[in-house]
Amino acid sequence: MFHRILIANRGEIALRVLRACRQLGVEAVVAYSEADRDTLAVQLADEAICIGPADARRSYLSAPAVISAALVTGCDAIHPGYGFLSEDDGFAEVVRAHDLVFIGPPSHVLERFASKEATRRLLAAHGLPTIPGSDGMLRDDAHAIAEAERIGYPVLIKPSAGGGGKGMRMVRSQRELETAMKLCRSEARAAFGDDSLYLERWLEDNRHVEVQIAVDRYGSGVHLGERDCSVQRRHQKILEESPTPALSETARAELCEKAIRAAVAAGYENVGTLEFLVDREGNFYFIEINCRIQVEHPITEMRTGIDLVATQIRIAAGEPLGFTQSDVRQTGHAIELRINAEDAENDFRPGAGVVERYLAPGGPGIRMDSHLYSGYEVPPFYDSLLGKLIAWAPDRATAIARVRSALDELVVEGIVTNVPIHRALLVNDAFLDGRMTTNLLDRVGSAAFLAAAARGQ
Amino acid sequence: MFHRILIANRGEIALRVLRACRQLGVEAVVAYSEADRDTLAVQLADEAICIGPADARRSYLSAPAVISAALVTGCDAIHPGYGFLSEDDGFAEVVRAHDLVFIGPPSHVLERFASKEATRRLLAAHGLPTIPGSDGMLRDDAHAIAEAERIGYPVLIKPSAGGGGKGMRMVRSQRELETAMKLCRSEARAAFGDDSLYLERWLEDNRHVEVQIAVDRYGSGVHLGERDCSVQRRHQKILEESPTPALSETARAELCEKAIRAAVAAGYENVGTLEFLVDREGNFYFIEINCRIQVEHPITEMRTGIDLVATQIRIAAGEPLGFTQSDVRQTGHAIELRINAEDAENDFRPGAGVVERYLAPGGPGIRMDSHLYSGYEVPPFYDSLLGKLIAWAPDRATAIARVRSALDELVVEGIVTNVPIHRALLVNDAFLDGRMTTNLLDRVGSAAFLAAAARGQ
Amino acid sequence: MPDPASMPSNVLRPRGADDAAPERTAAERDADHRAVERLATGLLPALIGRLTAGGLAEIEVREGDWKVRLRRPLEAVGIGRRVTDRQFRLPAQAGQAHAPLSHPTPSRDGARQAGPRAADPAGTPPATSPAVGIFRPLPGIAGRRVHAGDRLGAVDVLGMPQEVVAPADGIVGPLIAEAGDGVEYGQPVIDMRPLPIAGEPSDGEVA
Amino acid sequence: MPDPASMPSNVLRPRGADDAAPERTAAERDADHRAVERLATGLLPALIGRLTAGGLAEIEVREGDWKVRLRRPLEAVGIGRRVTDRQFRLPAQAGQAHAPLSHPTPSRDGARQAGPRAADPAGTPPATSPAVGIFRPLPGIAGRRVHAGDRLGAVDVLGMPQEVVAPADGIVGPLIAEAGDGVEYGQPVIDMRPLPIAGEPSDGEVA
Repeated sequence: MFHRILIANRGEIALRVLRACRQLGVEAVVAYSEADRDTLAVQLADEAICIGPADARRSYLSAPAVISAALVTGCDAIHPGYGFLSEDDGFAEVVRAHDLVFIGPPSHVLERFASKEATRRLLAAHGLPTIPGSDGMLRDDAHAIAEAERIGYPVLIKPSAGGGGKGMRMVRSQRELETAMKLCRSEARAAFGDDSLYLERWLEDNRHVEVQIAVDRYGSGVHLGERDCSVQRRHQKILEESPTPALSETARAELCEKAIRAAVAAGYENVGTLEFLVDREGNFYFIEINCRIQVEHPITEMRTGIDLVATQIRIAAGEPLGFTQSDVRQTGHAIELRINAEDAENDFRPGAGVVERYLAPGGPGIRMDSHLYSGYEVPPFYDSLLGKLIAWAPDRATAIARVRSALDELVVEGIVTNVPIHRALLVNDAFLDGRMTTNLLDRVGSAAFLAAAARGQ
Repeated sequence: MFHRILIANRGEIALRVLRACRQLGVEAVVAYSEADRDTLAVQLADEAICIGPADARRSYLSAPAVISAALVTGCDAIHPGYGFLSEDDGFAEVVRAHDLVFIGPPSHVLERFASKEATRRLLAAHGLPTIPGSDGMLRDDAHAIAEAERIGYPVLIKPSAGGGGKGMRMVRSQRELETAMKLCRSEARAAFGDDSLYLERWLEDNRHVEVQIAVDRYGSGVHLGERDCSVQRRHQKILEESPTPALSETARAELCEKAIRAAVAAGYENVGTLEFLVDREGNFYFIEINCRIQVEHPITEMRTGIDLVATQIRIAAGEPLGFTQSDVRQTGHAIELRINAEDAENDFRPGAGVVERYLAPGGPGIRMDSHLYSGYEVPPFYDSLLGKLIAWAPDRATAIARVRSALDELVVEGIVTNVPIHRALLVNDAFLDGRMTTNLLDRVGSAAFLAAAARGQ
Repeated sequence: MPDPASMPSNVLRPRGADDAAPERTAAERDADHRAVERLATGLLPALIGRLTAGGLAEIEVREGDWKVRLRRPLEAVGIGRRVTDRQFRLPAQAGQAHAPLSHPTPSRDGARQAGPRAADPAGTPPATSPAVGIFRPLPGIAGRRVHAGDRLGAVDVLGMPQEVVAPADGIVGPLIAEAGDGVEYGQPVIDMRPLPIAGEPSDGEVA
Repeated sequence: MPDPASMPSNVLRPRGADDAAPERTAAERDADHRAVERLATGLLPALIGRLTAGGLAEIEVREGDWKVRLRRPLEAVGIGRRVTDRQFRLPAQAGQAHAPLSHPTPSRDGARQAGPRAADPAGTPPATSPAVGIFRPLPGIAGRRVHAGDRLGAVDVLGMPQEVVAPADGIVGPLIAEAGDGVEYGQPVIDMRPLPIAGEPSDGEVA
């Protein structure tokens, strides 16, 4: 095991990693930017070191600053948290070159999974279904029609180059396809100077379901169940739960088993997450792998009793996993609400300022992961996550009741938060019935969503 | 289920009951004394009603005030918490007479278990071992010698009348017995005017182990495992853990099964706790039953995932338990530290005053049940419990590491707490080895205990 | 303008006066005095300008070891949002409708001398409920001239009447609670008005 | 006495000036102005008396919607007990060795104009570390007369030297950090002394 770990992150995850270090009996040094001098992790750390100004490019994103801080403070490993340098294979390699351990997948593993496209092909080769698409680029209309027929309507026409929706169309029939092909080609040519197109199956009302895995250096891997992150606003997750209400127990088991088998076969190492889209029929399609600890990891911890951050550190230290799939027991239901400093009633504009009063909720099954305290000043330079309110209960209905009650207890004064959207969610029929899809909140519109909840109450 | 529950208690347990009400979808009215106007439960309640002055005899202990408050606020049930009126069969009966439900055992059950002596005989008749003693009063020296032989030395000579240690002697041999009998008779005669004596086996270095049970109105009962409460200071529990390190898994199972069988047979109803002394050889002896929710209930909740307060309310509402013994799963290890407003370095003098700053610890497996907040004024009129720091982990060593780390995070400023004694405990060899007995802390002396920990660190 | 010397109930948290505080020397007191005076004479005018210019909620200035902070309640400024709809009460907040917690002064006879409005120096304190129960005022009590301790009604606690008495000599004002209302301990139930001042007819027993 | 108008870095948390705050009328501003003036002229003298008499840590007075609070840091008064041995730092506490968080002013060239001691109006700010790494001062630098921006040494970051420069014209004082020490970003590493005042020999370039 390591003697001293540098935590190269901030906010709630810095505190989370610090807690894992404490439990493992490892000293924790917190690397912080000038804007984070007063944060809780800095105050609780065995040592704290300022690595640069508020600008993340010169502090949390600066590989030299982070590595130099680890050397100056005598650390033997670096925990990157999430975001920032956490999935940067170049950084992981430089860390290794300085005889330090990067807590996460080794650089060659990060490199292998760095390209989404290559990762999809790699994991498809190891048995994971991906979103069906045309066999390469569309040669002509006849080829397009044949491929669309094979994939099944509706299909999405996508340009090979670029992005941003240009040259992209969803079509529901051969007639629509024939019309759209011309438009898409000209749009793509105009926008990217390249009019090659391909097809992908259009997933209507999909859900985002992800599988948590842990694989040690010796190729022993387990899955720790899945998480449903379908409640999103503009592709940002705001509420996660486990198990997913979208799949039967059998389907969940199949998904998780396929995921861990493919990941181990593809040579993944350490803690990671495989993300899937699930369509209305319950088919799942692999989209990408996250080679880091995720924001929503606590709901998995609540259901399995396994400390994922400690596991991550132990694996990086070369320890064997120490348990097998049959040792992993998942019980009950867990929900996480992301509490953000943003104004749900004003287009989720992010906020900053002094938290005049903070009081965390408590009681059975409640966990609040947050770096807030009364008097803490939220700096305006980073993401808006203030903390995560997590509830566990034997069943989903009780978990919802608990998290709702806990939300009523939460006090964050002086700063605008997204609590209203959570209140609205927790009385929303689509959510209560487990029918949330990734596009629902944006389709309805947050304002309409909040208003509907206000009327319904 | 009830519509509205009056919570007739204060501090952390009022908040705990409030949380259970919320989860069950029941409205909660908090009855408070003038000194508790600013407490967290009052602020979070659906309604709060002042029932009298700070003096508990005129508020929390006043049956008319509590019942009148329930009637005035339209409640249909009363939760008494622990202490105060929680085990008062007379109160439970008056509650019933006003067409309200007492949340706890019905008055006739409370009455049946009101006398400790009668309860011991009753539960002994249903198979629970009690501390072996002489067959009635000692007729003469010959009778005493014969009985002592049968019980086994060392034995305790006890006077039939009175208490306070007068006329009481522990003897280790027949010679000591013969000498002590005369002294005890004359002491007892002098003190109580009654020189009848009896014998009881002397339990050296005993441990306090208790079994949590829940029995519904229809006679279905389960045990929820045991708790070890051997860490005591002057008969006050200060740290509890589960499972007990004193017994093997087989012995624990036997203890718990005997306890629930006897309690059901004796007609117990609702949530309750059977207390035992366990001697060095692992023999256990029933001493009493607590007909209420206990301070240390959260460690059982952490290990079983069962909400004991919600269960208590459901049983009182006439619901069947809804699960059987085989549904109850106990996992991992849980520890609770009682955080008291008392000065460990000054003979545990209780304190009061304003909590200038409060910050609860958090992270995986951590639960802090406390009514504190920054700025809260702890009134001087009641017990010194500020909150309970509870940690769960897959094993005892990790639970100890977690609770120690959480203790480092806890901030209670402006008021002196017993945190130093907990710090000392958590590095003490007897505790770490699971060898704490109920007399250990007093025998060593708290001051010496604190000093030893300071030297050892 | 209120006289500062007569405002004890508005001065909150005079902490540090407990016996744990070290003795202070005359020199230290002098230094403090000078620091605070600088704040008062030098900084306050500047602060006033700043605060009134921008509709600010709060401003804080430091001078050596001292801080001065001026603030308006958040609601008055319209900023600061709360997570819950509920009012989160600060402990022992000035102007709150109850007696200070540190000095509960219930009298033994079931009435309270220091009722919730006792802090209001202008009026006579109202009669308060001696218990939690159902309020039963004496019929036609309003308007009567009474002495401290006179019975004005009762609060019914499970059938046992607890007397509501006049907290002081005065004239019984209008009922605050209605007959038959559920009332809590210490709740003002009957308003009281002062006796007519000297020169008006008196029953001779009023001092 | 410091000029209030020139103390922006000491005035913290001027909140409410964001565009969410409603427009305020002249009448509202006037009412605020009057309230604050009452505080300044009426209450402050009384407060000074109270505070200096008893060694108090904090005192607060309300006037209408306004509150004024005077407080000293707890450490200075010697009350308040903590559960942990660690020092729990208040955010942006006066006298703490760092620049105010709300106004981080690192300059692009790797040095910082507003170093940790920049707030001390009496002295010249020390030279600070531009990065986290190993401190390498120029040999024999102490005692030299330098201009703002002159190189005084470097901080070695994984083999890449980052310049430590003089924050202002002055004379290089003693080293605060030792050669070879690990230093953090913004840490004062070399003391600076002011140039001799007028009348003493000057190199003619100092304004």
